[in-house]
Amino acid sequence: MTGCAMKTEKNAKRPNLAVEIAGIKLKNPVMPASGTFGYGEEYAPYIDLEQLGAIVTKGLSLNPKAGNPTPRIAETVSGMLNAIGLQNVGVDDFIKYKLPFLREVNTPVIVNFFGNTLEDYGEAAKRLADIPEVAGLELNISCPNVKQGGIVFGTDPKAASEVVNLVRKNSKKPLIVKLTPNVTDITVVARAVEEAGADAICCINTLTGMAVDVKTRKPRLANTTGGLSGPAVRPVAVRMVHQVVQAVKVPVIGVGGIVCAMDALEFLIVGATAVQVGTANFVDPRAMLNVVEGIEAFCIEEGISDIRELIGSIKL
Amino acid sequence: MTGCAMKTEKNAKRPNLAVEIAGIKLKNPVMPASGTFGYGEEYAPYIDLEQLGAIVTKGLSLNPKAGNPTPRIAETVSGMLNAIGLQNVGVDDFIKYKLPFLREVNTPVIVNFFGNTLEDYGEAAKRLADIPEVAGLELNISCPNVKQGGIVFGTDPKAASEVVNLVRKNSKKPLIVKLTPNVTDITVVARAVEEAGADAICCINTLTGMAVDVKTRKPRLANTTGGLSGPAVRPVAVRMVHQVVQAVKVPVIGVGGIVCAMDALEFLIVGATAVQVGTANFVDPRAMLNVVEGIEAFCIEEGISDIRELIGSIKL
Amino acid sequence: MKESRRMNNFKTIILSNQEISSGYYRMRILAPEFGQGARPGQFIMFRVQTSLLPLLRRPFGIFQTGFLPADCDGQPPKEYLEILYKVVGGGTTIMSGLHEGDRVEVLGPLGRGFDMGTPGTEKILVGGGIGLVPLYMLARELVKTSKVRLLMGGRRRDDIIAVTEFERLGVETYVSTEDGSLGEEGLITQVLERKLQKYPQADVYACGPMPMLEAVQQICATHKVPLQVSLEALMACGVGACLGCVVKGVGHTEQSPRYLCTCKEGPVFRAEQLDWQKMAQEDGYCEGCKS
Amino acid sequence: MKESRRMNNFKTIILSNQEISSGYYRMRILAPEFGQGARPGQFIMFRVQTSLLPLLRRPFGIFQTGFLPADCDGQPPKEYLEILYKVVGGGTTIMSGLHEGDRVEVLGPLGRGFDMGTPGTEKILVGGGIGLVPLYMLARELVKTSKVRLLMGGRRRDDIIAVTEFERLGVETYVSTEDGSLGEEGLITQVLERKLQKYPQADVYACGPMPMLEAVQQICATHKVPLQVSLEALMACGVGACLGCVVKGVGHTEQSPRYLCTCKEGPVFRAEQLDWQKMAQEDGYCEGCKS
Ligand SMILES: Cc1cc2nc3c(=O)[nH]c(=O)nc-3n(C[C@H](O)[C@H](O)[C@H](O)COP(=O)(O)OP(=O)(O)OC[C@H]3O[C@@H](n4cnc5c(N)ncnc54)[C@H](O)[C@@H]3O)c2cc1C
Ligand SMILES: Cc1cc2nc3c(=O)[nH]c(=O)nc-3n(C[C@H](O)[C@H](O)[C@H](O)COP(=O)(O)OP(=O)(O)OC[C@H]3O[C@@H](n4cnc5c(N)ncnc54)[C@H](O)[C@@H]3O)c2cc1C
Ligand SMILES: Cc1cc2nc3c(=O)[nH]c(=O)nc-3n(C[C@H](O)[C@H](O)[C@H](O)COP(=O)(O)O)c2cc1C
Ligand SMILES: Cc1cc2nc3c(=O)[nH]c(=O)nc-3n(C[C@H](O)[C@H](O)[C@H](O)COP(=O)(O)O)c2cc1C
Ligand code: FES
Ligand code: FES
Repeated sequence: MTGCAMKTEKNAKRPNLAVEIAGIKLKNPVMPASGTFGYGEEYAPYIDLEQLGAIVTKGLSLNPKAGNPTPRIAETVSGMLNAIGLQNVGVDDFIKYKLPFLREVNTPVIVNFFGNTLEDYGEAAKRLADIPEVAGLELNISCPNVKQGGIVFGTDPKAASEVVNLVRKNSKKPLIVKLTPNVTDITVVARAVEEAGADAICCINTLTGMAVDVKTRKPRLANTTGGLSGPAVRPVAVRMVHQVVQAVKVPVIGVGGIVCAMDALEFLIVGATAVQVGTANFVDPRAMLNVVEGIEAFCIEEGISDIRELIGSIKL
Repeated sequence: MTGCAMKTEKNAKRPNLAVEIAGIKLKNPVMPASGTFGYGEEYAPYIDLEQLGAIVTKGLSLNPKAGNPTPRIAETVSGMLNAIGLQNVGVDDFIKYKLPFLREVNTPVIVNFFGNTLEDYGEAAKRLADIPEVAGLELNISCPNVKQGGIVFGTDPKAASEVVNLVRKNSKKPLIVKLTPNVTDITVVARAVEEAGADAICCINTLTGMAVDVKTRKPRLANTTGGLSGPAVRPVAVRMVHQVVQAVKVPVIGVGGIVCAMDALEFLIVGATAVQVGTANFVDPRAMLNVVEGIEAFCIEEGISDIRELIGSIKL
Repeated sequence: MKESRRMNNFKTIILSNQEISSGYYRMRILAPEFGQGARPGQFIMFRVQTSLLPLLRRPFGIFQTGFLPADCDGQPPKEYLEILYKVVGGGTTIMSGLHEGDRVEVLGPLGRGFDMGTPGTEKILVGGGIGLVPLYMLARELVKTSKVRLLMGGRRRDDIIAVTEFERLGVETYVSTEDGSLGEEGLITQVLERKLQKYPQADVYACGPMPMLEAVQQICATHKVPLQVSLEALMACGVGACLGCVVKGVGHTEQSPRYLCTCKEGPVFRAEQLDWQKMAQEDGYCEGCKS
Repeated sequence: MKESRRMNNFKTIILSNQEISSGYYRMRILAPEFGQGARPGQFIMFRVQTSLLPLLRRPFGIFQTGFLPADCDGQPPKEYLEILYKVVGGGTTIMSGLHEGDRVEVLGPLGRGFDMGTPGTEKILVGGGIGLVPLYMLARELVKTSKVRLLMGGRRRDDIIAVTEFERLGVETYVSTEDGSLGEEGLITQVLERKLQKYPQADVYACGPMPMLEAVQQICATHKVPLQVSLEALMACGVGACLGCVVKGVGHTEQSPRYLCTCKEGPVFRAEQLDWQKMAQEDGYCEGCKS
C-alpha cells in the first residue's frame, strides 16, 4: 500500500523535531525498539546512527542468557512471531564489550533490561546506575516471575509496581517502563508504574501468538508461542497508546507496527511523545530514517513548525 | 501468499468431515463468524448455504439496536476495524422476518446474541428457547455491562459466569459461549464459563484497536476504537484457542483470521472442533467453501479418513 | 430472487487499463453475460489483488457494459464491463498499475440502480467529478424516451471526464469548474438552479461529492422536482451483511433505527428516503467523497 | 570496519528471471559495484516486493557476479549479481513471477564466506540440490590454484542444476540422484567416501540439506579432512541483530551459551565450530533444508 511516500520540499523551513522523554533530549522522536537493533553496531554499516533520536539496546539481564531453542522466528500475515527468549550477553559484558562502540556515537543510549526475579531486576539496575554513557533505562516487565509461578510481572499491577519501585530505588537514571499488551486493561498497569516512579511509559511489547506448521503439525516456534510484532499489530498498539496517554501524566513512547512516517504520525497524534520502530528495521534498515524524513515532510506540508504541536492533536 | 491452493483429487475416498458441537451435528466444521454473514440470506445468491457446517447469525439483542454512527469500518494492514455497534433487528423481528428464510435451508442455525444487562441476556435467551429452528445459541459476552460501569462481561470471570448461569437456566438449547481476546488470561474466563454450564466455547472475538486519519487527525472510526479482525489477528487467535483447548473439556470453536484451508487447519490441529470464518467472507464470498474443499483435499493427501484424527493432533 | 441469482462473483482478466485524464483511469474487464443483469446505477466490488493487500474489495460504479468483436470468426463477441476510477489511495494506486491480462475478481452487479422516471419528461443528470460514472449507463437508457441534459462539475479541467461520450448519445452537456479552467467558472449547482427555472418539470439524478449532493437536494426540494442520488460509503461486503455502509433513513431515531445499507438498499436513493440533516452530522458516509 | 562499510542496501531492477529446471529459477539483478565486495559463500537478503506481503526479506546465496556489455558505446559495462532459487513457498512463488525491469531491493553481500584453504591441495565441493549455489563462486576462485571436484546430489534429475557451468570452469563433476534418474543412483555421500579414499588430503566444502551435511561431517571427521559447511537458517534481519538464526557452537551450554549467528558468523562455518549433536536435536536451523 502507498501512503508512506513523503518528500521534503527544498528550502522549506525545517520544523523542530526535538522532544524530551524523561529528561533525555532527543533530536527527533524516532528510535529503534529493543531487540530489533542489536546493540547498535549491527546496523552501523547501513545507517547513520546519529540521525536517530536515541538507540535502544537489546534487552539485557543480570547474567548472560542463552535464549530459546530454534526455530525462533516465523513470518505471519503482515507480522512475525519471535521467541528469541531474550538471548543476551548480560549487563557486565554489555558494559565491557558493547558500550565502547556506542560511546563514540552522538546519540543517547537507552538500555533495555529485564529480570526473572525482583532481585535480578534490582541488581541489573544497580550495575547500570553509574555508567555515564547510559542516558536512560527501559524496563521490560513482560517477563515471567520465576519465583511466583511464572506470572508475568507486567500483567499484575502489584508486581509491576514492586519492580518499578525497586529499580527506582537502585538507579537515578531516567526510567522508561515498557508494558505488555497482553492484559485486560493496560491503563491499570500504566497508572501503577507511574505511581511507582516511572518517568515515562513505552507500549506495546509483543502480543502473544502462535502459528502451526500444518504439514508437520508442530508449532512453528520451538517455544510453541511467541511475540507477534509488525504492521499487523499496529491498530492494537495505537489503541493502547491512546488509552495510556489519557490515563497517565508521564510521556508515552508508542511502538508496534510502525513502518513509515504515516504510521508513526498515528502514534504522535494520539499523544505519544516519541516512537520506536521494531520489525520494520528487518524489512528495511532505512525504515527509521524514512520515518524521520517523512515526519519532517508532513510538518512542512501542514505548516507545523514544532512537532509538539502534533503530539496529542487527535480530534475526538 | 500461496499455500492456500488445494485441490481434491478425483476418485479419492472422501474423508468424513462431520463433527459435533454441543450436541449440534455439523456436516463439516466450517461456519460463518457472527456479524460477517448477516442473517444468512445476504450471501444466499453467492454460495450454497447447505454446504456449510452451520449458519451463525448476526448478534441479536432483546430489542432492536441502532448501532454506532459512521464511519463504522476501516481497513488496516491485513485486517479491518469495525465498530458496527451491534446494529440488529432484535430477537422478535429476527424470529418473525429472518428465521422463515433459514427454515428452508438444511443447515443448523446458531443464533448469536448479546445484552447490555444481565436481564437482557436472560430475556433474550428465554425468547429463543422454544424456537425449533434454532439449533443452538452463541452467547457473545464481549459487551459492556451498562449497569456496572460499562465493564465488559467477558473480561470478568465472575460476570461471565453469572450471564452463562442465567442463560443456562432460561434455555435448554446447546450453548456456545464466545470469548473476548482482550483479557490477561483467557483460560480463567474459559474455565469460569465452562463451570457455569457452557456446552462449547468459541474464541476469539475481535481485538480492540484504533486507527487515525493522519490528515484530518480524527479516529478513522466514529466510535474512536473498534474491533480488529482478519488475517492480522490469526496468530493471537491460534494461541488463545490452543490455551483454551488445554484448559477446558468442552469443544472449542476457533475463529480469527481464517482465509483458507491452511489457516483453518492450524486451528483444528491445536484442538478446535470447528472453525468460523469472518472477515474473509467479505474478501471472497466463496471463502468458506474453499476452506471446506481445502480441508477435504488435505485429508485425502495425508490419508486421513476422519477429520477427528486431525483435531488436536498438534505435536508439542 | 430471480434477479439476485444473476448476481455473481467471477474471476476474470483485464482487457485494458488506461489513464484518460490526469489521475483518472478507465479499466475494461472481460465479463461474459454481465450486461444483461446490470442496471444503470449498480456497482461492483473489485478485488484489487489476489493477495491479502489490500484486504477488502473496492466498490466501483459500472460505467458501461458492451461487446468487443470476437478474436476469431464463428466465436461470439466478447462481453466487457468498464469502470472509471480516480486514484485516491492504496487500492486505486495498485489498480493503476495493472495491465491487460492481469487476473482480477469481480462481485456484481450489486445494489439498486436508478428508477427511470416518467418517459418523456426532461431529465437532468448532475455529476461531480468521478461521480459521473453511474450516469452514463443511465443516460444511455434515458435518451431512448426523453430529452437528457448532463450538468458536469469539477474542481479543474482534469476532473471533467467522458463528457464527449455523453454528447455522442445526444445528451446536451454543460460543464463548470471551480477554477474556471473548463466551461463556466463556479459550482455546477448554479447551473442546475438555472436549468430548473427553465425546465420546472424535470427529473433530477445526481452523483458526486456530498456537499454537492446536499446543495442539489436543497435546490430540488425548493423546486419540488423528484431527485435520485447515488451515494458512496465505506464498504466491506457490498451485499448487506456487514452493516458498515449504512446511512440514516428518514424518521431514524436511536429507538427505532431506520438505517439503510448503501450497498443493498442503495447506492441509488430517492432523496426523500434519506434524513439529510442527520447524514450531514456524520463523517462516514462521505469519507471518500470529500475530495 | 572497512569491509563492513562496503555492505549495502540498494534498490535496483531485475535484468532477467528464468526457469532453468522444473521449479528452479535463475535471477539476474543489476548490481553496480557489487562484485568487488562479494566473496564466495556470502548471501543477500532479497526484498520480494515493496509491499508488506511477504513482510520479511528472503536470504539467497550469491551464485555469481559478472558484467554485461553496456547498452551504448562509451558507457561502462553493467554489473550484475545472480541468484538461483527453488520455489518452495509464498515468497519464492512471487519471485518466480517477477519480470525484467521489476523493482527489487537487495541487502548485501552479507555474512562470512568460505576460507580458500591451502592452495594446491585437492578441493572437493559437495552440493545437495539448491545447496549448490554458493559453491560456484567458490569453484571459480579455487580453480585458480587447485584441482577442484564437484560432487552434486539430488532427489531426481530436476534437482541437478548448473553442473555444466562448473565443468566450463574445469571442475570435474560427479552426479548422483536418489532415484537414479541422472548420474549414479544413491546418495552423494557414498561418492564422497570413495573420493576421500582416493584423495585423503582434500579440503571439503559442503552445502545442502542438513541430513547430507551431517553425513558429510561424519565422513570428513573419520577421514580427518578439514570441512567447511554453509548453513541455512530462518532469518529476519540478516545482519546479526534479531538473533533468530542462531546455531549452537561447540561447547554450548545453557549457562555459558555459545550461539553463533548464521547470518553474521556464518553462513559458512568450519565443521569444528559447530556442536553437531546439539544442532541435530533442534528443528529450526534446517527447517527449509529438509526437502
Ligand atoms: C457504490 C460506490 C461506487 C463507487 N464508484 C466509484 C467509481 O465509479 N469510480 C471511482 O473512482 N470511485 C468510486 N467509488 C469510490 C471508490 O470505492 C474509492 O475511491 C476506493 O475504494 C478508494 O480505494 P483506495 O484503496 O484507493 O483508497 P484508500 O483511501 O486507501 O482506501 C481505504 C479504504 O477506504 C475506502 N474508501 C476510500 N474512499 C472511498 C469512497 N469514496 N467510497 C467508498 N470507500 C472508500 C476503501 O474502499 C478502503 O476500504 C465508489 C464508491 C462506492 C461506495
Ligand atoms: C544463507 C542462506 C542462503 C540461501 N540460499 C538460497 C539459494 O541460493 N537458493 C534458494 O533457493 N534458497 C536459498 N536459501 C533458502 C531460501 O531463503 C528459502 O527457500 C526462502 O526464504 C523460502 O521463502 P518462501 O517465502 O518461498 O518460503 P516460505 O516457507 O513460505 O517462507 C516462510 C518463511 O520461512 C523462511 N524460510 C523458508 N525456507 C527457508 C530456508 N531454507 N532457509 C531460510 N529460511 C527459510 C522464509 O525466509 C520465510 O521467512 C538460503 C537460505 C539461507 C539462510
Ligand atoms: C526479534 C525481536 C526481539 C525483541 N526483543 C525485545 C527485547 O529484548 N526487549 C523488549 O522489551 N522488547 C523486545 N521486542 C519487542 C519490540 O521491542 C517491540 O516492542 C515489538 O516488536 C513491537 O514493535 P514492532 O511491531 O515495531 O516490531 C522484540 C521484538 C522482536 C521482533
Ligand atoms: C463487521 C463485523 C461484525 C461483527 N459482529 C459480531 C457480532 O455481532 N457478534 C459477535 O459475536 N461477533 C461479531 N464479530 C466478530 C466476528 O464474529 C469474529 O469473532 C471476528 O471477526 C474474528 O474473526 P475473523 O478474523 O475471521 O473476522 C464481527 C466482526 C466483524 C468484522
Ligand atoms: S458494505 Fe456491508 S452492508 Fe453494505
Ligand atoms: S537473521 Fe537476524 S541475527 Fe541472523
